[in-house]
This record gives sequence, structure tokens and C-alpha cells, in this order.
Amino acid sequence: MALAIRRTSDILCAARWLIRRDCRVLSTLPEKAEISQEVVVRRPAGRRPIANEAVLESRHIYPEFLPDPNPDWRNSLREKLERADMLKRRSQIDIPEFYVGSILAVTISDPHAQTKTTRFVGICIERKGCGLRAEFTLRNVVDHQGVEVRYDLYDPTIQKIQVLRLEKRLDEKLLYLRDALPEYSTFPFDMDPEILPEGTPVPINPVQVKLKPRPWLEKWERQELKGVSNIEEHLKGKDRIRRELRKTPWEKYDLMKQYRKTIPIEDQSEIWAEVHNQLQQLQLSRKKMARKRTFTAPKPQLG
Amino acid sequence: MNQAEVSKLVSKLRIKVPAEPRKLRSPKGPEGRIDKLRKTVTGLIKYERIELNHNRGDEARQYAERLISEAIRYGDCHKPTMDVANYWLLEKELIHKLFKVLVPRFENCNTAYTRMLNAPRPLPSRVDDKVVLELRGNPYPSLVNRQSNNRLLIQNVLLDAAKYDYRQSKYAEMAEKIGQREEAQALEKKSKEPTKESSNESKTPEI
Amino acid sequence: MASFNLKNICISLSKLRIGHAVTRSHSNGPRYRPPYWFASKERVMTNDYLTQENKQFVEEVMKDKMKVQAELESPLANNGDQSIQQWAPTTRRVGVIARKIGNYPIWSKDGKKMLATLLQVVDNHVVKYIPPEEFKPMKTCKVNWREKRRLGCLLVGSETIDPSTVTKDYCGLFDSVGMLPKKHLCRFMVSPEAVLPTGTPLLATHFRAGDYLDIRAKTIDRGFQGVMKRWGFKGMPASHGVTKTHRRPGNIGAGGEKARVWPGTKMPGHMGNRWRTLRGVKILRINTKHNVLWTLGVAIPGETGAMCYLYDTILPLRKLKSSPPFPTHPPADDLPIEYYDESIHPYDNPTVTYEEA
Amino acid sequence: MKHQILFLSKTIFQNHYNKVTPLSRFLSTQEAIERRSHLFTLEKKRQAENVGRIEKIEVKYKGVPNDCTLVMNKGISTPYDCARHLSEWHVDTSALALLDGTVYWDMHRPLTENCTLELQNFTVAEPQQVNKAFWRTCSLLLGACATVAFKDTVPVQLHSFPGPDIRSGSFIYDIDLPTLPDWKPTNQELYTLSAEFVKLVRQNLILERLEVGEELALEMFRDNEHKTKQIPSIARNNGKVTLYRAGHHVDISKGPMISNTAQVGRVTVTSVHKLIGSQDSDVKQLYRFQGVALPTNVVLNHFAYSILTERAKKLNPARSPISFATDKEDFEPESIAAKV
Amino acid sequence: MFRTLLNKLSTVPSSCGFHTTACLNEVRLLTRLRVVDNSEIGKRAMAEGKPPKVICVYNKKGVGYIGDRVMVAIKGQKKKGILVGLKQTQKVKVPKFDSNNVVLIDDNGTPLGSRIHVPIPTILRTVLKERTHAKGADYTKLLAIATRFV
Repeated sequence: MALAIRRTSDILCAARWLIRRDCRVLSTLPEKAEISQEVVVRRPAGRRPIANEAVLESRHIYPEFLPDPNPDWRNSLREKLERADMLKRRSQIDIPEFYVGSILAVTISDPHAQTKTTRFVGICIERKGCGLRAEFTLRNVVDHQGVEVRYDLYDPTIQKIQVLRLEKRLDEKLLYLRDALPEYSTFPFDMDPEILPEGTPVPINPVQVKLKPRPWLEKWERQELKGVSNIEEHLKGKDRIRRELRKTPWEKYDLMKQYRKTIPIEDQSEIWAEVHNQLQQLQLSRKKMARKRTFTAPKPQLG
Repeated sequence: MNQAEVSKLVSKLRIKVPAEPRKLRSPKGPEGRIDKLRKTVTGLIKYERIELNHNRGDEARQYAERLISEAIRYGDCHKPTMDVANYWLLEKELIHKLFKVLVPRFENCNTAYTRMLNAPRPLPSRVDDKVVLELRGNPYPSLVNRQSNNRLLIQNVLLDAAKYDYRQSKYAEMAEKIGQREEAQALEKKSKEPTKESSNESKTPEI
Repeated sequence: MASFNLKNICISLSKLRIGHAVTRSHSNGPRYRPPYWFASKERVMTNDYLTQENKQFVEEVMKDKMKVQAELESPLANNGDQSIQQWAPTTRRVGVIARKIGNYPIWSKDGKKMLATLLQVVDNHVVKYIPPEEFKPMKTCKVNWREKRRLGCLLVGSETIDPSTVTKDYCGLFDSVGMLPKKHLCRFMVSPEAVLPTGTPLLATHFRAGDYLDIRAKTIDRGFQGVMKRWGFKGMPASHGVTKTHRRPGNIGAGGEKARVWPGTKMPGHMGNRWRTLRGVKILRINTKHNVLWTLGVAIPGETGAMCYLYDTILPLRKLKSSPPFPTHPPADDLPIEYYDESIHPYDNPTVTYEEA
Repeated sequence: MKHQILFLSKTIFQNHYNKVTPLSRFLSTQEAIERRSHLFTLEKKRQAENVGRIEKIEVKYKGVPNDCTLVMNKGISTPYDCARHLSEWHVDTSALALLDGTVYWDMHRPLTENCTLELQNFTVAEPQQVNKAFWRTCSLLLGACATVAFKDTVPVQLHSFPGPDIRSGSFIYDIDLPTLPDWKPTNQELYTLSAEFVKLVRQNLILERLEVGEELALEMFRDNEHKTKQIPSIARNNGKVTLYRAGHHVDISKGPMISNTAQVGRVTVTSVHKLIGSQDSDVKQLYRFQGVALPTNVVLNHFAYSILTERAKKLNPARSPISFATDKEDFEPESIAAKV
Repeated sequence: MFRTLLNKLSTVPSSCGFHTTACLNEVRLLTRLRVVDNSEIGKRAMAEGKPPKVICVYNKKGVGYIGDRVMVAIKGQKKKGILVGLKQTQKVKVPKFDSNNVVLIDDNGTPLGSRIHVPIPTILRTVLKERTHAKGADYTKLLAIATRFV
């Protein structure tokens, strides 16, 4: 079953790339659509041209370089030292670009294992923490048993982080996979890495999962999830009423709440000005390595 | 340590933002708080100068600053911004004012868009602190004392003379240093490094 | 006979030693006598009605003064006679004033994650030395154990500030030794041989990686708190017939003869904002460029940005065993940027691997 | 009244008589001061009695809180009295009065005719004249405190002070200390002088103005040889000498002065420099006392004030009264050139 | 009806009255566990839908962690077992499972079954080695029947 799903999703992915390569207009992915809209709108307004728009985009790739927005905890020197340490670690191992929803394989040195290394494959369901505390959680179903492992991104015992499939999902966090049918989080350990052609934007997987019947770990119906298809089936009348009561439509307009959660542009551009060059270089060297690998062992799937 | 949100980009406010929002007590809970602030922000944009309690004034000031900075950043063709303006401004003609009057006014402003001043309390009482909240560049007469520019006040006269004196001695010293250096150069033909040092030293004034 | 009695009375009276009698009157003098250098610092800020140019001029003068201050050379730099003084296990060195700037994880060589607190040693300078003979410390109501050896008092200041933001009294403290006022001031009791001349900068290299510190700071001010938060009481159940006593302390004493509240009973009250010392904190890493110390653990009192006083530890098993930089490390340019404790994995070292047993 | 006039004339006569004997030259400083003050009081009383029938004048007040007309007594009422009709704030802060928009008038000088009145404090839009009056007053007070600061064994002969120049950074008084040929004040002594100054200022003395004839002036300053020499040139025009009194100290000055010493706030006596006279002048050396002060309501942070005191320590570039013997015509010290 | 209910409820501040924190998922007394070995009794208990209940946790906390010995009530019998996978939040690099897994053992530490059909964490190797003493029960036998480590 799981295999079948994997196959279909593979085929889907391949089809998507083909489509995108030919005519990108057809792409109806919501996030991308939003971005393009923003760009179109900003041009005529044109009041404050932001020179380093491209640099600011790296906030999606390296979100952990932005500090915690709480002003009580911020200190410019600490942040600077932390970023320097992060770059030092990044120069040692290749920490690739990945998102929530990407499938990763992580190899760590493990004193408990017999071979002293352990490899785990799974879908990234959560990324959190900033700076050296950044961590991500991988989830997989092994032998019909759901397993989740949390890793520190900058842990020096991590030997390798490999992105098997680079994609995004519809939601920021995929914690609902814990309550979804197991086939949605089943991935084989011997999965081959799929390499995106260069220059393509990160695809968004529009798959909508099916939840198991209740009880659930959280009240998913109140979270406005896009990646769940059958949430209404499991709800009773009282759940719907309570969902209505607990709705907070004004939070969308709470400008200061948004402000307190984000790092303003001025601060961000300082940060990226400091680290962007080094990150670019690391990325280039990584690409070089990747190209070498593809020459030596070309993937039959892609051919 | 939580990760900062990356989906939105905001401009930095030029005022101090406390870590925690203030609670404005309302029977309707957080929604009531926002409603109160909406009224205040609408009033501020409409009248450009209002007097109110400190707590509410300080909160409303942050929201007004954010609203103006969003309007400046995205302009009036951006739908989400328009939506936000529509929500915050209860009187709809003010939306026009925001985009057509305030945005051009504050576009090249390097300071905060609003100003908050302490207002006098009529009697020493338990009433909350009052403030005056105003948009910069409003048409009303200024509230602050403009006396600071009077060059003829005695302290300014004295300091002015002291400044002249201080600068004179500084220049004299610099000239002397340069003269010394030239002499030294002429005499010894020193290498470049010591001259650099001496030029650094020449800037240090005598105190 | 009468005269003999009188004499006896006189003798017995003279033995009473009235000078040592404890009297409970207010004429004893104040119980709290702040040291003479304890000048109040905050001043009321006023509008001076200066013109813009004059403000700039005042600022210019101040900057020039700061520059002169910053360019002052360390008195330790060029005199060799300091090395005559030898460190002994009983000598007490000066400490430093540091600012807590946050914490982040650091990994050990065996892959264990530890949280480290970063302490920045900010612009520390020795202000003044008061030798033991002249040093008359504050009178406290408690009787202190008598110090066996007499210690001198070394005043250390941190962070040079604009003199116009503090009172003239406070500035006068520094003017007398030709310095600009410092924002923070701390007194360190030192052995007379560990004395430092005025104006000596103290750096992070005053300590070594692997040494242990005692850190004194003010805890986070949490305001008036109930017993659950303040003392960790359990509270009472949320249900099962409990009304209005979910977070209350319950009983605070028995009746009978003890029908009163005993002193020291744990009750609600103000929590935090007290001086506390954390002893035996290990230094994991030192950055000499920014003068930052990484110390093990997150229990250092105070919030981010709080000032801490760092001392050599007094814990018997963690005391200094070999000679530290004594009396302090002179400023030098050719130091390595980072020092690590031997247990720490530097971030630019290759990935940790384990040998197969 | 008659009795008093008689008494006054008698004393003056007696003084004239005493003048013949040079005995009074050897009065101690304190006695001389008191004697001068006593004469000043008597003369003032005499002039007050000379006013005769009381006439009314109309004074139009302009300024806060609103313009109004006050009916005052001619020759008796002063701007100070007008201020007292207005409010305590006017009384405390006004340093000078501006009559008819042109004439600067002392607060304690009786008004003589109908006029408009504006009260000037230190924060008015154009405070140059007020500042000058303040600086002049400080010079006068510096002389006063220098005379009382020394012990009786050190005779102090006030010489003069030049016109107020605020941009020079310090107010000055040139004083002759004949028994101290080579004196350099220590910091402690300067502190003491400053303390004396503050003590004087804190007495809240009003500055009274009086015009006297040359003879009386000579009589009053009989013990001061420098002043005695200056008086004839001052009185050359109209035979009058303007005197000011603060407490017991009486000095010659053209005026105007501020209303009250309480209006002097922060003050420091910064330095004392020695002036060497030129060969042909009859005074060989003088000491130039320098100080810096700010009015009460002017708040200046101590750092900016320290810049001012540092600067005031340098020798004031004002002309020395004894070095320019050749061009004496140009030189008119303030205290000498007392013309109305 | 709905409107009145809404009005009634909306006056209550939404921030109090109920828990917003996630549950801890601790293994305590009377927690239901999942038997993951192929012992007869375990298989039957799971098949009947009557998973074992914890009746004793052999440590001082009263909360079971990975590698702890527990006594379970299973099909009317008392059996001992070892916790080999937990639902509660784990430390970094230690896997968290979707169920609380137990392997039944006898007093000597010998597993009742012959195969564990789910993955078990590698840290169990170290934990069980520490728990095994020369004279006591030998828990490491459990590791021998494991099929997969994560």
C-alpha cells in the first residue's frame, strides 16, 4: 500500500516538473501564486524599493538565522557570536535547504548502536527554535509503528543530512500526521534521493491527508488546516458550535501581534548582510559536490 | 527560543515596543481590546491630535504607527493592506486620507510618525496619567516649548563662546602638531608609519 | 570603713566596662552606614534649553574626553615589577563585572549538549584601591566573623558613561582619579599583594577556560507572588469539592501554645530582586576579542542584560590549583581569539564519531 | 524729620571734618564697610524725604497675564512695587524693568513719570540686557565677597571692574591686595571664595540704587585710594555718582543691576590672576578675581557647567586697568564710567 | 438558541477554564500498554482488545521511562515487562513512538516471546546493559530478539 502511494506520488512529482518546465503559468500552487501577486503589486506602489529583496528571501531557507523576536532576550553580540558558530558548523557538514514536508535522511554517530552510526529517514513535520537551538522532527512509520525523532540541526554528532525529496506541504506544521492514516507518513529507508533540476522553485505537494477517527491528539478542526481532507466527517454538532465560538477573526488584523512575532526588515537585512556571502559560498560548494555525484552515479529515475 | 515568523515582512517601528502587549480591560475580552484600539486609531487619524489615558494612548500609538508603515510600504493597490486599513479605520473616508494624505506626508520621514506627550493632570488625584497623542506634521500649533532655540539665553551665550575658544585651541594644537611633524620629517625623513601615528595623535585635543 | 566601701564600689563599677555595654537606644548611631564612595547616581534629567550647536559642542567635548580615556595605556603594560608578587592559594584576586547576554547550547567532545550562559566583560577598569588600614567597611547590625587576614578594597567600574547623565557627586568619585564615570561600580576585597593600579583594564582573560567562578547577581524580579510560584507549594485540587482554595497555602500553623504565625513561615510575598550567589560555575570557553565567557548552566541569577559580579570560587574542591594570571592578565594583541575547555567540542571541529568498542 | 536732616547734615559735616585728619585711612575693612553702608542709608533716607508731596503716575503694564494700568507714586514706587501688585512669580523672576520699550530700569529705582512697563526675566526672547545686568551684578558681588573673605590683617582695596562681557566667559573684579605681593590661591581658597559668594547670595539681598554727589561719594570711599582717584572722572559730567548697595557692601557702578541676589543661582569663583602694571601707572599690581555664574532658574547639567568653569579659569582678556597708562581716554571701567 | 449560547460563552475570558497544554503521556499506574513481542499471552491479549495495564513501575519516580521494568496485569495474570518505546516527549535523538510498547519477560529477564516486531530505540542497549548485573537478571537477552533498531 505504502509502496503504491509512493509510486503514485513519484509519478505526480515527475509530472509536475514536466509541466513546470514547459509552462509555468499553469502552476496553481497557492503560495507561489501569492508571491507573484505581491511582486506585481509592489512594483506600481514602488514607494520604497527594497534593494535586497533577494537577500531577504533567504529567510525561508535559513529561518534559524533570525533571532527570537522577544526584545527581552535579544542581544546583538550574543546573536553575532551565535551566527558565527552556526557558520562554523555549517562549514563542517553540509546542512541542506529543506522545509517542513521534505523527506530527509539523517545519519548520526550513536554510541548506543552497534555500528556506532544510525540512519533515520522520515518526513520533517516540524522545525522550531532559532540559532544553535534549531531543531527539526522527522516522522516515519516503521513496521506499522509510528516513530518520531527530534534532532538538533547543529548537533556535532550529526554526520550527514540528506534531502531525499525537497518539497513543501500546505501547512506550516504537519503534526496532524500523527492522527492521519499511517500510509501518509510511511517512507522506505532505502529511498533514493530525487534531485530537482536547478533553478526550479521548491514544489508544493498539495496532498490532503485523511485523519483517523477521533480521539485526536489535538483539536485539529480549530486550526484551519489546509492539508486535511476529511475533518468534517468526524465532527459532531457541538464541535462545530465550539469551533465557531473559539474563532478569533480579529487576530488576522492584530498588527502588533504580527510585529511581535517577526524580525523587522531593517534588522533582517543587517543579519543577512553579515551571513549571506558565506552561506552563498557554502551553497556553491555544495552544488559543485552534488554535480560531481550526479556525474559519477547518475540516477536512473531521472533519466 | 522561538523561531521568528518568516511569512510576513514588516518595517521597523521608530518607537519603543514593549515585549508584552498591554491588557486593556474589556468585558468582551481580546476582541474588545482591539475594538477599543480601533476607535482610538480612527480618532487619531481623523483629528490628528487627541488626549487620552496613557495606557490606551501608548497601545494605540503602536497600532497607528504600524498601520501607517504598512500603508507606506505596500501602497493602496495591495489588497491585504487595504483590508487592514478597512478594518482599522471605522470611518471609510479616512482610508482615502491614510493613503493619499498621510502616506505622502510620512514617506520620507526618518522619525516616528506620531508623537506622544504627557498632558497635565488637573489635580493630584488617582486618575490615570493623561497623554496627548498626535500625528507629526499636524496643522495645530506646537505643544512643546520652542525656547530651546534661543541663542541669546545666557547659558547659550556662554557655551557658544566656550565652543569658539575650544575649537581655536584645538586647531592651534593641530597646527602645532603638523608643524612639528613636518620638522621631524625634514630632519629625520621618517618612514610612513610613525607619521600616521602622529597624525592620529594630532587629532586628540588637549583637555 | 565607709571609704573602703566606696573604694570597692568604685572598683566594681570600673570593671563593668560601660564602654562595651549594649544599649538598645537610638543614640547608637545609624545601623547602616554606606561607604563614602557610595554617592547617589541618578540625577533628574532637565531640559537645559541649549541650542542644537551647543548640544553638539558639549557632546564633542565629551567624545574627546572619552577618546582620551580609551587611549590610556594599561599601567601593567610596561612595568615588570608586578611579576615580583607571587600567587599563593590563599591570595584573593580581584573579580570582574560582567553582563549576562544570553545563553545557547554548546556540545562536549562526547556529543553531550550543554547549555552555556554568555557573560560579557564590559569595559572594566580599576578605579581605586583602599588599603586594609584605611578601609572601614559598612557597619551592619550582624556581627561578622572576624577576618583573619586583612583585605584591601579594590573598586572596579564598568561601562564608561556620559558624565551629564549622573550626579556630580558620583562623577567626583572618578574625577579624583582622573577617569570618566562608570555605569556600574563594584567593590572587591583583595589581598594586598593582588592590588592593581588605577586605570588597569580587566579582561575576560583574567580567568582561564576550565576554572570555576562564583557569580553574584540580582535575581529576576517577579513581584508579589503566591505560595505556589514562590515556594513551590502544591496548591489544592482543582475539583472534588474544593472551592476558592486552589492556589492557597492552606494551614500555616497549629493552635494551642503556638497560636501565632511562626517566623519564617513560607507565605505569599515579593519574589526575586535579591542578591544571590551561584558558586562553582565552570568556564567552558573564552572569546578574547569580545571579552565573552561561556559558563556552564543557565542558573546564573538575573535576566538577559543583568550585571553579574564574577569572583574566583571559594568552593574547596574547585578552588584554583595552579597560578592564574596574577594579579591580572595584561592586555595583549597576540592572543588566540578563542580558548576552549578541553571537554568542549569547538564548532569548527569535524563531526564527533565514536570508536567501536 | 527735621531732626533727621539735621543729624544727617551733622554727620556729613563731621565726616568732612574727619576727612582732614587722615586717621580714617586706618579703619579696618569691616568698619569701613559699615561706615559706608551707614552713609548710604542716611543719604537714601534724605533723598526719600526730599520727594515732598506725593504725586500719582500711570504705569501701563504690558505682558503676562494681561496688560493693565497701575497708578503708582511718583518718585517712590519702583517697578518692584508694580510687580508686587501682579504676582509672586513676577516679584521673584523679574530682573530688570523695561520702560517705554527702550530704557532699562532697575527694579528698585523709583519711577519718575508716566510710562509703559515690561518686566524682564532671564528667559525673555531678547535677554541681552538682562544678562549684562546679571553679569555686572555678579562682578559687584564678587567684590563684596572678596572684601569680607580675607582676614583683618589683609587689607583689601577694590579697584574696579570692566563692563560686562559675557562672551569672555567670566565676570571679573580687579582688586589690590597690597600686603600680598605674590599670592597664588590654592583650590581650597577658591572653594572658600565660592562658598563666601554663595553665602552672600543666599541672604537674598536686594540691590539698592542711589545717586549721590561727588563730595559724599568721596567721603564714602575715603579709605579706598583707587576709588577716590576714580570718582572725579566719573562725576565729571553731572557731578553725580551712582552707587549700588547689596547688604552692607556699597560699590560704584553705572547699573542697571538685577533685582535680588536670590536670582543668582549656581556660582563658582574660578581663579585669581595677577596683573602687572606698566611702569608709568601708579599701581604696580592688581589681582583679577574671576568667576562664572548662572541665574537661578537656568538649569545646566554639571558637565556643561564644568566646561564653562574650565574656560573661566583662563585669564580674562579684558583690558587691565593699569597697563594702559598711555591711552587712558579709551579705557572706561564700568565702575568708573558711572553715567546715567 | 445558538445566539444565546454564544453570548453566554463569549463573556467568559477565553484564556481560563481549561487546559491548553499537551498531555504528558506518562506511563504510570493503570496505563494501557501495547505488547510488541510474539509471546502467546501477549498476542492473545492484544487480539482480544484487552491490552495489559501497568500495576507497578519498578523505579522511584512511579513514572516509567525507556528500559524501566514494569509489572502488568494481562489476561488476569501478573507479568513483568520492559518498556521499549514511549509515547511521551523524548530527549533529542531518542525516538518517540506512537504507542507505549512493552516486551514481556520473566523474572530472569528472559523474554517470553521470540521476536519483537516493531523497532526499538538504540539507547535501550545502553540502558539495559547498565541495568544488568552479574548476579541479577540478564535483560540483554531482549536485545537479541529485536528485529530493528532506530
